[in-house]
Amino acid sequence: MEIAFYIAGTVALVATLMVITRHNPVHALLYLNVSLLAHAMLFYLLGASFAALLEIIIYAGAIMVLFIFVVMLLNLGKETAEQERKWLKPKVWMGPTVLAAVLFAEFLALVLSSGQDVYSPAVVSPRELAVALYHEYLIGVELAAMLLMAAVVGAAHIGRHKKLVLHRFLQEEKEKEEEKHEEAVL
Amino acid sequence: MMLVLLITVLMVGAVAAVVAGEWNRYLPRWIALLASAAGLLLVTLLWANTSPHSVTDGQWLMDFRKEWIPSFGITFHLAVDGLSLLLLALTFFLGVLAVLCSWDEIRERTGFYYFNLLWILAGVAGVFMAMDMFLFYFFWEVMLIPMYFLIGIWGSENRVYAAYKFFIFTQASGLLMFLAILGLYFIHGRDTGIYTFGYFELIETVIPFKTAFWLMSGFMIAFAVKLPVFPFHTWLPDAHGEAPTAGSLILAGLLLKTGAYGMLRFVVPMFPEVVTDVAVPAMVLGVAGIVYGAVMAYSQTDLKRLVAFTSVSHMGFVITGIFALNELALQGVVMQLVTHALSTGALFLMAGMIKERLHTRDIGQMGGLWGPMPQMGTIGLVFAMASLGLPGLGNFVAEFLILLGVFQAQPWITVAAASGLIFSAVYSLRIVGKIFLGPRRTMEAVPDFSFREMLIMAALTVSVVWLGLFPQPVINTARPAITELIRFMDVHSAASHHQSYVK
Amino acid sequence: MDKYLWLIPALPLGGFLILALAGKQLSRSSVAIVGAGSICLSALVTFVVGGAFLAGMPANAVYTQTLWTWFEVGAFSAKITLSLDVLSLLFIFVITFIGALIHIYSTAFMEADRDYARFFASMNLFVFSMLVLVLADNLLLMYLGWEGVGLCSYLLIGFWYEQQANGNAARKAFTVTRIGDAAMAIGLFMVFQQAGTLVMSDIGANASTIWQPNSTVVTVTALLLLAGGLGKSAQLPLQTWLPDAMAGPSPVSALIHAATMVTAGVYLVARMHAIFALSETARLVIAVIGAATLLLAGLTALTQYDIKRVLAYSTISQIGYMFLALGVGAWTAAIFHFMVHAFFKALLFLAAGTIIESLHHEHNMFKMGGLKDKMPVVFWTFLAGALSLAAVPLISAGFYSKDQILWYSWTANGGSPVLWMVALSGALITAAYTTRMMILTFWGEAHTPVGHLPGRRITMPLIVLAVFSIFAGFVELPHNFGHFTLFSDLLHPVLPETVMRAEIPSEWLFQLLAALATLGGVFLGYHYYYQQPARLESLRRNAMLASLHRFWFLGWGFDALYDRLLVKPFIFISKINKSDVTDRLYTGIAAATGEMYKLLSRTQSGSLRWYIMGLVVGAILILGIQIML
Amino acid sequence: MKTTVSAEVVVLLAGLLFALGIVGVIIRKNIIFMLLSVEIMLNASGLAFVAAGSRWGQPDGQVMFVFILAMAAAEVSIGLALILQIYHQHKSLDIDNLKEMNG
Repeated sequence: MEIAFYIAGTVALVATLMVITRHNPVHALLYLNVSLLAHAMLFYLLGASFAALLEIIIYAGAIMVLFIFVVMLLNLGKETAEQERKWLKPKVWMGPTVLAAVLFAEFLALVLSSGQDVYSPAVVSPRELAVALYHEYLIGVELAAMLLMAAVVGAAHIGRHKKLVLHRFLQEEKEKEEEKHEEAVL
Repeated sequence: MMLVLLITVLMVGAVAAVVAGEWNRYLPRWIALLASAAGLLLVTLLWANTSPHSVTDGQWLMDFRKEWIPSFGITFHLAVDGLSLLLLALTFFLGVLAVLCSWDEIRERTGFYYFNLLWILAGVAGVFMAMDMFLFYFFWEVMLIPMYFLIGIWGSENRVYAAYKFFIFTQASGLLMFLAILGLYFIHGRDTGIYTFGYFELIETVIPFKTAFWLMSGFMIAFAVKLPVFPFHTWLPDAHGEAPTAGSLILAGLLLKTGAYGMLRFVVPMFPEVVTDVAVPAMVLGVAGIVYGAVMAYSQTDLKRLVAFTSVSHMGFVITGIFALNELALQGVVMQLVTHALSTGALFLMAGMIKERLHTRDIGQMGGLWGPMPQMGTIGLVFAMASLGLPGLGNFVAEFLILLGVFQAQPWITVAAASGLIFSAVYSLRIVGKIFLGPRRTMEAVPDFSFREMLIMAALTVSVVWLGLFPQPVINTARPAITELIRFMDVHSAASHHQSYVK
Repeated sequence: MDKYLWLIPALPLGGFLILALAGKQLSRSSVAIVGAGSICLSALVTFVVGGAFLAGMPANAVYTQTLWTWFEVGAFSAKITLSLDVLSLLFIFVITFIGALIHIYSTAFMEADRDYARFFASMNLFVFSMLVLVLADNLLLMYLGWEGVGLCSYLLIGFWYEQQANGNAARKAFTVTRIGDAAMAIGLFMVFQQAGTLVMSDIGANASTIWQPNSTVVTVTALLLLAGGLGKSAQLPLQTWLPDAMAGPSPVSALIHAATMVTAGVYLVARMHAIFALSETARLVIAVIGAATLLLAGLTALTQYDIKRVLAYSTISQIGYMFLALGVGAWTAAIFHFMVHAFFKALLFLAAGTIIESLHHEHNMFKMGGLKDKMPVVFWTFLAGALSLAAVPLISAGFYSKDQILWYSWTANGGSPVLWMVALSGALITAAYTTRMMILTFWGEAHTPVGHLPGRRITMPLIVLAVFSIFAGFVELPHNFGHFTLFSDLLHPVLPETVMRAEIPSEWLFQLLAALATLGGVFLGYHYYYQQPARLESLRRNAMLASLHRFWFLGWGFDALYDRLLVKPFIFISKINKSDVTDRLYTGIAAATGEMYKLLSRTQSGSLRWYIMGLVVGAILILGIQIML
Repeated sequence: MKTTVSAEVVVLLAGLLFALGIVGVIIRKNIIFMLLSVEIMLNASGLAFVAAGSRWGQPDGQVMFVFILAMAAAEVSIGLALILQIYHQHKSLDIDNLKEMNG
């Protein structure tokens, strides 16, 4: 079944490559979804069936939906794509790509310097996972819960529609400007 | 318990002053006067109870010890010997004068002002008594922040710059000292297994020479900045020049003395070998300070900066004397600490009084003030003469003993230091000449001393004359501490000789 | 009676304290009574104590009185101890007696002054300090008096402080003497290091065991002590302050800058003669300095216009004689000349002060003249002083003292013909400028009208001093006639006999030559200033002589030299560095920090992608390091 | 269905994905794309964790993945909210326009 692993890996890679090269946000999102599904496949093949499940439900399902909502909400379509096309010139992406390649090369060197290690992945059942989560990592879970709570509250707060909020210094300046403007009008 | 009381009376007074300041502008100064006077009374009692005979038989007069943070070996350990006692007496004496001289000068935020003033005094008193390195460092920092406020809030035009400069110099050097304290702590802990900040344990630590050199440098830099020794002196003129009168008085009279005290109490006994090794360079720095400070003083036109540079010059004598490492010089150093506080303090007070009258510190705009103010002229002359070391006034005894002691250690350095006698005459007479002699420059009405000012100056004058003619009580009080120090040094140098012989 | 010794300095001190603390409240007459009375009482006590001391001379010829221990540290101990022996008795006699006369004079002289009380307070403090100086039993207490008189000299030179020049003169006097004092302080340290004590009698008694004769150490010690004396006594090269010190009131010049303080150097050398006796080099230096000073100052006096400056230079010159005597080992001769000089020079200053006061503060001698008949008392007393100064043979005290010095400058062990030649020409010059001064002031036409005439409180001291100026010389007569040695016999318990050379020429010849020199000098002055003034004019026209005159007039250019060499560079260095060059180091560090902040803050561009780039580069570096390792 | 994989391959795959994510973050101007690339990087590290967990047969790898997931959720929700606000205030999602926090 190694072949399935390589296929899933290739899919993940290709999809990811597409994500970062698309101009249209929606296309990119869809590719990302593909990539995530490929990840789920990889997880499954590595014996982490529960992780695969979470990947599909939460990542590919919930989080991506959030993205799509935002894209729709902001009405990002052709204009954005146009802008991105203008931007994505070889001159722009060449440098970072080389840099990332160097980083990867170093990583490669490091990984390959340790000897070959072929193994067959052990299946870790959800039960074991649950025991670990709620036993050793209980505090981590609690903290994660708090984090999510904070995220919900924060998102709700930030996402509220409100007037332009300025720092008080800037505000004073602005008031002055307004006054000037009023005077000019008068 | 008495020792704790000395600090608490100031701290309680400080808090009471800031609280009372919320209701009434005039209440804080009375509270401050009461607190500092109570402290002075306590010290006098302490001194009176230790008659000269009891002083001679042991170094330590009083001791208070309580666990503070036992897990790190930190104790709340206060102790007093003759040296500390003298400096404590000086602290409270100048404290009372500082309150008195701020009486009318400070009109804004009086509560907070007197809080800072008393807090500094508490810090200084703590520094003179602490026998635990951690506690010492604690008090060392306690002095710092209120002084920063004192300069930064109630100073004159350029106060913020001066306050920052003061703060950064002292803080940076203080951190070096803290590193050295920690180094000592860990070395002692590693060697003996007992982790403690206690002074009496740490001075027994045997440290390899190279490490000892670096640790001593940490201490030395902190104390040298405070003293100040020649290349580290540049914060002083700014801080002195910009601080309010009481601030200058306390800076010159007390804060500088903590540096010298630190050297005598910590540097010399803890690193005897290194100290003997670096004695000559240190003395050369001291002489450089004497000459440089005097030359700088001559060129200044701002009266307070001028006096500040004379402090640099006088403190050069102190460092030279400390590193001469003999009884004569060390006794001279103790005398110099006391008398310099009085004479320079008086000159700062006078600068403040003149500023109140003429609204300037520029000596170019003074002149001929003897006519309208003969009393101030006379007193000013007395302290200018004290500053140039006229026999019969306290400073002479100090400088003479220092030079005499240094001569026994390093004759050529004495010759160079004696040039300070000439330079000090040059700048002191310039002060007198520019302020009191010559034609009048301003036609403003300048009233002579008020009763309060007369009281302050009379107290200082009497003290400085008394010290000049009857210095023996001071010398006797400091003697046990000094002889003990000398004995300690002798034992150590003998031991190290022995060591090298064995090698 | 000896136990009242402490009263002698205590009385002036009491006077000072009363006047300093309550001077403003006292009336003028009570100020005068306190001020002059304290000194007169002190003089009285001196007579009584001195008489008792001489009558019942103790075995060791010293009476000491310890008042309290000043300070004591380890091996060092300084006590406030007064010690009376013949030498100090002579000094305190001169100080209190002449001091009392001058104080009486001052009560009238300073009557119109605003700061009457301040004047007497300073004068009393001076007398106190001077008494401490000579009565001190150890060098440190002496140093106290030494600096104390310096302070009083400063205060009194700058007495009229509103004129800038007076303040500057005062400062100069203090600073220049302070240079000597600093050297003397080092000398004190050396003495203590070698002798282990500063008590003078102990040092004197043990000197020969402490020091090797003619060793470097003893020479250096002696020279350092001498430096202090040179400063106070205005000898070469520290003589420049004394002429300027004439800015003070005339009684001050009489008391401090003629009779007492300026001879402190003589006292010091005489007192420490045990050390100086051990070093031939030091004695030679003293003799040479004395000889050079007497010649140089005499020539300068010849050219001055200001009557007080003439007297000032003549003081320097006469003290030069004393130093010459000390240098050749004629200890008693120096002290003898000191005493005589104190009388006649105080007299001359007081008389000059009276003249100046009467002529409405006219100092220039060329604007005086014709006062012979208008001020007879002043004339006759001034004449008595002048005779003594010029050392007119037989009838003046100055002759006996100066002749002795001339004689010893050849014949004493340290003497030499060269020194004698210099001293002899000095005598000629002295007589010449004295005659010049007399003629210009008292003969000729009156250039300035005379104001008020002096009262009795002024004339009485003048007359007393005039009597002493004439007759004080008879306490010691030369060996060849009279051979009356009361004075030196009196001093011999303290000061050693003068050691003479093996072969000495006849003393008569010397006296004749000395008398001829004096008379020659008088004739020169008489010739050029009275008989043939036109010849003087022709001399003036000679360019070389005129420039020489200018050079002498300016005190041989010492002031200018020191100004260029020491004062100007010092002021230059100090002004140029007013804002403290070491501060640059710290402001430099601060500025460098600021620059670094600016540099680093540029990386904070706000561009998120830039930051991520930084992250990646960082990661590459870290991994790279890992690979390398 | 026993699979055998070589540990290096999995880790390299994760590294490659991570590098792609970095490239994405750096080269894109649009904040949404950047956020997407961050998700890629998170996933890549998740993959590494899971692989490591399976290599040793221990649940810790998956536990970490769960935590990453939680964090990603939180981050995305806040991030998207911020994007909304930024768009409202600046009418643009160009990251280069948002340089107000420069030193």
